Amino acid sequence: MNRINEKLNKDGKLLSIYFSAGYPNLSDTASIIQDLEKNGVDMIEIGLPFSDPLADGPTIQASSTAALKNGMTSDVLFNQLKDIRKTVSIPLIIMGYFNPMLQYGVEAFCAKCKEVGVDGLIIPDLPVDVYDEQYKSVFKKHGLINVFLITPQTSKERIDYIDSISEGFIYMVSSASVTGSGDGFGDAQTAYFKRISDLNLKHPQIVGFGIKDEHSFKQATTHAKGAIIGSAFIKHLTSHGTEKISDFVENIKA
Amino acid sequence: MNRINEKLNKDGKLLSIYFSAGYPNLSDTASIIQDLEKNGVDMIEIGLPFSDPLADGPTIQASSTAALKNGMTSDVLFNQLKDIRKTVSIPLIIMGYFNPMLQYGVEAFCAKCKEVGVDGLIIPDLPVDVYDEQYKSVFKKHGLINVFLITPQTSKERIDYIDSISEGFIYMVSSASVTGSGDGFGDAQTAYFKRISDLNLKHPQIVGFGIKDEHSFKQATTHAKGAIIGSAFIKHLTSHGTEKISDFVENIKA
Amino acid sequence: GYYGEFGGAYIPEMLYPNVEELRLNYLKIMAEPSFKEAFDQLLKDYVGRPSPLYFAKRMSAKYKTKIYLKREDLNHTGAHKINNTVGQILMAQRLGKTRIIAETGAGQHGVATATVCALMGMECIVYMGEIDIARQAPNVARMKMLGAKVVPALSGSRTLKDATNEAIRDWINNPVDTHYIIGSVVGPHPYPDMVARFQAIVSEEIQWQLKEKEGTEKPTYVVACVGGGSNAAGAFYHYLEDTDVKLIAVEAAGKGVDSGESAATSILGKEGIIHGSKTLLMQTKDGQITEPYSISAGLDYPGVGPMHAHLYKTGRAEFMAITDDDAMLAGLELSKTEGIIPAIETAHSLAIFKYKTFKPEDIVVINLSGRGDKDLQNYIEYFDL
Amino acid sequence: GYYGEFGGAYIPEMLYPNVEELRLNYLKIMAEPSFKEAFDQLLKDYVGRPSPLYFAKRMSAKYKTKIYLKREDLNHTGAHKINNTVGQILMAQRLGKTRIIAETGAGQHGVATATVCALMGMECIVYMGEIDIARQAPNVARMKMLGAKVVPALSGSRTLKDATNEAIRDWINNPVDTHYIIGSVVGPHPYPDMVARFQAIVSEEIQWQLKEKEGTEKPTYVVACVGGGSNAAGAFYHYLEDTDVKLIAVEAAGKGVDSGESAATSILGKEGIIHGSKTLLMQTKDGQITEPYSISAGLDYPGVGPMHAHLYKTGRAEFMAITDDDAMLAGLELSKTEGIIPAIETAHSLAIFKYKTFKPEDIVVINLSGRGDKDLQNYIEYFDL
Repeated sequence: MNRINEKLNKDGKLLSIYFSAGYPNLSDTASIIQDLEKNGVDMIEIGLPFSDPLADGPTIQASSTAALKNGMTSDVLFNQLKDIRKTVSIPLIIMGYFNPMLQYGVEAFCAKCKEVGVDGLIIPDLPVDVYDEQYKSVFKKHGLINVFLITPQTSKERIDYIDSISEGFIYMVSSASVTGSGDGFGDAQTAYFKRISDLNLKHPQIVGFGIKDEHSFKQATTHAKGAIIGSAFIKHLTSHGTEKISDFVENIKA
Repeated sequence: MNRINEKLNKDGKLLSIYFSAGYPNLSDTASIIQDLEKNGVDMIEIGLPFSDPLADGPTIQASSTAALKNGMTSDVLFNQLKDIRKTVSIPLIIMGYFNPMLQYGVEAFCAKCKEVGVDGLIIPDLPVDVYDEQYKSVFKKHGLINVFLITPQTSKERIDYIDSISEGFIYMVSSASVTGSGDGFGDAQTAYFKRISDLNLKHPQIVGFGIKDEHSFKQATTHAKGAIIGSAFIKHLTSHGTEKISDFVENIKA
Repeated sequence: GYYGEFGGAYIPEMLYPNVEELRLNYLKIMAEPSFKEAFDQLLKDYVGRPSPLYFAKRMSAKYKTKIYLKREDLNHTGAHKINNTVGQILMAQRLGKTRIIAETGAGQHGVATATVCALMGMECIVYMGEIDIARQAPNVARMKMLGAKVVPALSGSRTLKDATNEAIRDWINNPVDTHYIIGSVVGPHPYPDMVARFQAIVSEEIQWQLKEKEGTEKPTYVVACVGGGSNAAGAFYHYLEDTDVKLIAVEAAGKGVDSGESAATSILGKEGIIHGSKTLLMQTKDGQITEPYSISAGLDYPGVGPMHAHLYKTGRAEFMAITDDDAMLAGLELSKTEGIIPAIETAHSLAIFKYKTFKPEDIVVINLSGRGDKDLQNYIEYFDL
Repeated sequence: GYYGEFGGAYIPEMLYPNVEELRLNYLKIMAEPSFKEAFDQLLKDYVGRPSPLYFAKRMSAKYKTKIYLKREDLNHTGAHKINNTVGQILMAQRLGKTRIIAETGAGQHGVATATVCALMGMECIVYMGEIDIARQAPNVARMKMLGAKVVPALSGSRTLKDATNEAIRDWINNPVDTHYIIGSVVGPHPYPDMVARFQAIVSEEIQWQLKEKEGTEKPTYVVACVGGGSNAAGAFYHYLEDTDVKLIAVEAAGKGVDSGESAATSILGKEGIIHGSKTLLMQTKDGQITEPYSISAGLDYPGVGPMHAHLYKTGRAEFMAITDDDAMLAGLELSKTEGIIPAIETAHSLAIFKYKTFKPEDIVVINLSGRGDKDLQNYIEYFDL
């Protein structure tokens, strides 16, 4: 069983953390992953940086740009992850845009993921129908779970379609907005979390976008299985470097 | 008999000088006229300055502009000339553009000319046919001779018309060019002087434009009754002031 | 050659052969089928005519009347000026001329002249005041791109009036091979009439375009700004005799008609002679021509065409004077309301709605004589954009 | 939504409802008689269509072939861009949108968008790279005159690509009330198809205009420059299936195709995803999109529309790459030879005569996509005018 599914099957709410691979320093990737697990994080999205991350906000884009400048590439990332499974057991997901994967070769990319122990992918600009038609078999062959997004504007019909094709969790975008914006969740968003929860989908939902502290994490996970924090963690890295990751995680899980 | 006709009836070639009234200093007008006569000049064109002298070259325009800045107006000029006939007996002609005369009132302007003893007018932008139809009687009433221009491009037919309407001399423009340009006369111009001379017109011709020294004066007057010097005299005034007018005239008549 | 008491050809004898040659030939040449064909073809394929007659929906709603804009701004080079230069370059060819001169103030007529000279492969010299050359650098560059020689006028106030003087001097010096393309309905006869005839295409099109849209050839009003007056001459032309159609000519009041800094020639001018024509002009009591002022470089001419002097004197057209400030605001208003940035000249015409109320059923045709790209720097500075 | 292997809609789920709404409705709306009528009316009365098909006599003589110029430079706002923005603003109205966003590089599409928003009284936000804002001050001023809000893109290289990213982010954040007016045949399906259909008026007109002039609807060649590719899409559209008509797409070689400073996307690009579409794009071997270079701000886009990627891949169109220097000289040549100062984008198309010889009986139609007024500063500096 894929580590993602194992984790989803357990009781309790899941805290997932996103960061850009190669940020703040090129060689920080593995140690950040290790520290996150050590501090009780349940799952990690490793951002593969891209020059034109159109679904990201300024914070993540800035960390991506810095990571690229540091020399991050798909090859460098796979090399940094090649021994990761010697020390880390929580699910690892690579989150990135499709073009770098396409250039690497989708099959080769998936094979590499499997080889280093990555469990899944989140590719914001690979639409579900294209995946369905062209890439599903490759992902399956390498045991990779592809994670799809839904938003408050996603229709019931499309949610069902996404649920049907999903194998891990559904990435529930808290609001139709790029990452890092917003300021806690309002009634509209919590109503949306509940509406989706009430659909009793086959796959659990993990909320992303807009979670930055204990309060918003609790709001997000009232109806969902977990939540992903990205921008807030990047900001923490920018301000405090890689030394005080424990402080950040403790503040969320307090 | 008008002083102009008297002068034209005499033997010998005539030297006529043009200058801008009120240049170099506002009050120089009368003394320049007196000096010119004293030094043997036969006739004088007194330039009434205009803001937009489109038939003049840069030298005369500059002296016009300076004269205007000095305060020259039609009224000022008539005032400066009011006693001129006490000391000066050669023909005096006012040369100027039509608009200032029009604003003064053509009738009033002509009356003033007669009053101060001006003998004729040269108005480059008053066409001969407009004069013929509208203003001839006013000029005649005040005993003023209006002088018309011909150029190398003027047709025989038009020369005859101009000759028929003229009462003094014909102002023969040496070349179709604004005043002050050119550098002595070439074959085309001397041929033109001869061609006009050979027409045996009723009225004598005086050449203007391009005469600046003894040589060009002689060229011009080989076939014509006289010549007018403008720009060269203005340049002399600009360089030497009003003190050495005798030098200038002597150089021409040498 | 006269419009009532105005017009004529008050020119030095040196210009007589040139002007006479033109006077004797222009109507004959314009009537030649081959000329008409060439002119029409160039207006269509090169200039981009017909220019649309555009119903300005939002402006109309705002001012509760029917406002149509005659889109001369869409012509090649961006204004009505090209209609005339296309006509004159064909005229010059048929007169056997090989060298073209022109004067320009803001540079629009210079560009339009340089354009047709490039088109025909003819030598082109444009006189432009030294001060205007510095102020209108983009249009100077356009003329140079087009292969024209731009000669600075260094005399007098070194602006349009002086550039005109220099062009006339050039013509005097080059009486045989050179045609002088005057840019407006000014100068000695036959220029005002010839230029008006070349610009008459504007009202000719308004007639059939309005017929298509409103079922009548006759607007209630035709409105145009007046510097020298060529765009107004074109817009008024076919309505001059038809007093059912009211004509409004809009002049530049600069900082106010009575401010001493104005170009409201008809209102402030007196009868006189400028550049070969008897007309209304701004002058001192001694008959010296004064330098006018307007924020619009295309309207600050001290004279006005003799046709317009006559329209003013007879009352056939209503003359309004619009200040810099009103014009700039009207330019901004049209930009925001209809998505059309007008030339500042044209913006004067658009400002009349502040002062004049029209009936809902009135059809008000405004000649949108030029686009505002050339004026952007002015707009930027004025509105601090 | 594909041209061969290119195209598609590689968009984040957040954009799915917006893009899907558009995809489901655009063909239906475009087919509505009331839409067609409104579109045609605005193209005629507001944009000034048809744009002339002008026989360039002196250029033709020089290059010993028949050269026609399709005069999109005469459109309102000075380029073909307005055809598309007029279409899209009508589309947005029918989709019930009240807020318009757009990206712009040199500012031409921004101006065309701000223009139609002013026309319709709709809110308009234009994203523009911070560097481009500084470089293209006049177009920024035009947009502000027109009432648009110009928002600087501060991320990445702070040029067109980043402005596009910002516009997409805005759309993600405003999925309900906002329509995104993309300026070229790029972006996720249905944009490339929709924009091409709005621009197709160009070749539709070429067909009947050429029929009038040459008795055939078919030129031997149609030539257009390609940045994103909208003007080429419009000029090629009705000839795509007709292989009698040869198509030439001209890309910007910048300082030379192999200089490392180029925007010859088709030649240098590899298949990939940019701004929602699978196409050819300039990228590192790791799939990071690289910053292209061209002296022409309208051609330095790292991708190309999927239609053009397909035309390149299949060989249906010949692709040529023209350097900065060749383009600038060709721009000057057209200015001096025909009196038309072209946009530097367009000048690339005109430079092909240096490298390609045509037969005397060939009919070569060049899409004169825009006028050069916006590029004057560049021309001035390049030629030291």
